[in-house]
Amino acid sequence: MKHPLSVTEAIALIPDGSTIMIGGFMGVGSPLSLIKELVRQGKKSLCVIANDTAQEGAAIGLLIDAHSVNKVIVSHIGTNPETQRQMIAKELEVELSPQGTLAERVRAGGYGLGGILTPTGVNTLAAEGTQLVEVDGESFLLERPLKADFALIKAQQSDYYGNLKYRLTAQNFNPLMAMAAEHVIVEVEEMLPVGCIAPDDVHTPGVLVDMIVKSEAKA
Amino acid sequence: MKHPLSVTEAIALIPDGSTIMIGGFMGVGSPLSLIKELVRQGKKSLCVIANDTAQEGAAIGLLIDAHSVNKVIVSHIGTNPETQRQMIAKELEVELSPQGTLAERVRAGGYGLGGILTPTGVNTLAAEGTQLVEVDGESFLLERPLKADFALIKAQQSDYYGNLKYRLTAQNFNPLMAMAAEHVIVEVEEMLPVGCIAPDDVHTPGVLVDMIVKSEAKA
Amino acid sequence: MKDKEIIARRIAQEIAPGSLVNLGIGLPTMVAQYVDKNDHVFFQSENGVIGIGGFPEGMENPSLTDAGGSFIGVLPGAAAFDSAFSFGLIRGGHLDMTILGGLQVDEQGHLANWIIPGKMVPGMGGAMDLVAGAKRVIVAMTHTAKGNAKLVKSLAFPMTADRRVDLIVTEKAVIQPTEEGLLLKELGPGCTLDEVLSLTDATLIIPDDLPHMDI
Amino acid sequence: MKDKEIIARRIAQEIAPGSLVNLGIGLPTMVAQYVDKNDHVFFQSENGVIGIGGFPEGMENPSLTDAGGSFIGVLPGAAAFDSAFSFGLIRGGHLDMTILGGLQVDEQGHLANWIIPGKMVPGMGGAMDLVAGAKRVIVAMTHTAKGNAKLVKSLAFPMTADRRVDLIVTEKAVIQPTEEGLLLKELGPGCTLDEVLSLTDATLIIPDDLPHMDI
Repeated sequence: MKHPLSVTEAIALIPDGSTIMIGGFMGVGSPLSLIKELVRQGKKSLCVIANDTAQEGAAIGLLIDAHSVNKVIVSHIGTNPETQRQMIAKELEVELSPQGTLAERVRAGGYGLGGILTPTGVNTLAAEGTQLVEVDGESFLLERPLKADFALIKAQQSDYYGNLKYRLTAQNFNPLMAMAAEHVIVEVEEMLPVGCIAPDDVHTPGVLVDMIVKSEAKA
Repeated sequence: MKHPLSVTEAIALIPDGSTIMIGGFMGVGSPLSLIKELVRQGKKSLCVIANDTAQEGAAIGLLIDAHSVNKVIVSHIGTNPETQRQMIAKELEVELSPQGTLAERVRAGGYGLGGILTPTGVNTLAAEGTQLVEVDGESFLLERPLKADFALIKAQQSDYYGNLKYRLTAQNFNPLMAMAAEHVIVEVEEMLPVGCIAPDDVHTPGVLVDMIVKSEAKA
Repeated sequence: MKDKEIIARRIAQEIAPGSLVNLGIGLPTMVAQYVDKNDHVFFQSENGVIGIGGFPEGMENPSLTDAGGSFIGVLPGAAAFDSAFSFGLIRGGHLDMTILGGLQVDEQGHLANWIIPGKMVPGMGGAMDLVAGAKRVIVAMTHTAKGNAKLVKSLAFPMTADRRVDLIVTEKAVIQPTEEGLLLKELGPGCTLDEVLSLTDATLIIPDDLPHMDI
Repeated sequence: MKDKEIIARRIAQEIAPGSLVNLGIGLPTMVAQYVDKNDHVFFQSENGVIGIGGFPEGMENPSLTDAGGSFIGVLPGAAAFDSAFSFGLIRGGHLDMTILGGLQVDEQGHLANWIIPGKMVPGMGGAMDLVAGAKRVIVAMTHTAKGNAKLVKSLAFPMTADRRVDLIVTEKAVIQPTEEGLLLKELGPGCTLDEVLSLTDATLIIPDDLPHMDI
């Protein structure tokens, strides 16, 4: 059985310099309580893998504002001028990956694949640093898996085994990241007794989840 | 709106010589009515992609018994002596793929990937005909995507858009195959009005489904 | 009619009933307003939903937004999924059409819409996958930006994909990139050929028959 | 005690509380019977479920079986999923242990269990992924087959994976493959060292301390 930890306890386990995957898409489906606690505990030198950096003052944007992050691997930063400012000032390294490629790279990390071949980005700037592979006369980029020390994800419901159910577009990268990190910390809206989520409704089996915290944030 | 066709109408659209993916695992989650109709209509020279060939007289085994199949791409045939007999007699070509690799190959076909790198099968007979790729000093097999002309799948419920919900271990390869074929024919137990399957419960969106038939078989 | 409305109305005519369509953030999002509800068009948002259905007016939920982060509603028969599945639909060729904004399109039909080096680096988001994977790519953009032509001989900015887009719709023109170059198909409402040519840097192929948009 | 019961009971002792374990078809399936229910062990079946919980006795459902096609029940907190996810768990290193049958294991600790060329071609099913991906691989097999040793100097049949298995449990012995070779760890109930050696073709490393299984 996994009983919820306090947000403080869970985040205290994360060392400075960790590589962290954070779920969410423009803040939707991001673990807001966990993010705020990362800032409160003054974490430094994090590498964050996420779809985006949301906006200034919001979700992952809070980590950027607090200069907690050395590097981000994301698909876009267009909604966060502070991320762009830090990138241009060379305070922050930004690695951009096409969104579908980013999703597959995280999945590959969690699924034990050595990489995937995608047509996306061939002959563009996204091809820099990747290997071009020809298969049957078609060109693909060999994109490498991503893994992390910690995944900080958000779910709507969890039971006390850690079986998770996500909600609508708050799902996004969360189930993929739950597979791809050494330690998985989930922030949930609601805890249910074991057996209350039907097997077909479980999006992420509890065996993948290490720690559960209850959300303290207004979503 | 997609109103159910008769099993006869749906199967009549499949030419001899087609490559067909068929869902199911040892017959569980296989579209039994569609399989029986393939046999009844005397289809020939099919290439079947599936997890296995079930048993003699059962599910995909019926197609083997009827000599409807020239080639199978499967992960095992151990439960069907007739498949082994036809293979040894050179009446049937059998391509074996490790089960996890087979699942990823079908997924890659449907997801537009040019292939995936897997550690499974390195230095075994499964490596024959595949390319060995080194990434960061680790060895992987480059496994190629699979696609089909038709996918014959089984779901528990469909609405009239073709949104599908599978049941328990009858899910297996079905949602993967729904992405990987030119034409997708689903056999369902129950039809529901549009709107009766909640968005989070849809396993396969209806946009992927071309034809629906109601199951005539006892599962 | 405002420029953006012209563009959105004209593009709506390209959408076949029952098709699966992804709308980019901004101008492309407007297209949905001009599609006939009875056509049962399925709008995908790449953050993980098919079946977007307008604004939820008083029913906003923080777990249901479009790719721009705006609250949305869904129509009956909607489906939600994760990001890998969403881009499986896109990359795997299951998406009938994507409608995207553009910074520039060149004579080869290549689109640039994700970066102005040294100045603006929004990132490609889902754009590269969408252009590479959708069956049909339509660019929705104003004909010029701050007086500068956006239809250019060759791109000043890095391209989004090496795939030729299928159609470009501005308030002044409908243009179809072909193997031979950019084919002018229609003129905008009240627009003349000379006006279009004067606002376009790229060479255009001019057909004998050049109607105005019927919107 | 029957041979298979000895093997199943001994392997059950290897399973840590709360771990995720995949059981192969046949003999390995018996292991579940000897695991303490209070240990909350999660049994996965590769056809798409975690949380197998015995036989459903009168509640059989055609949509819920194990990888051998037998009807199963599930415990509270079970989860169902598709084949790609199931093997993501396996290949991705999320599976704590797999227990598989074997035809042969050689002195390098390599397992053969999926084909006897020219004679029996069952196919590898999930075995190659399981051996390549599980954190711990335990082989459950009788010590001999029709009088022939199954622990051999080198494999007569094609190997399942080039990864060394972690433990072999027969009714006669517990053996741990190591870098130096096959280390004999325990003897079966009532079994002597001479008996094990006479039924084994592979060279075994014999430790000073050689207890009998405590089952």
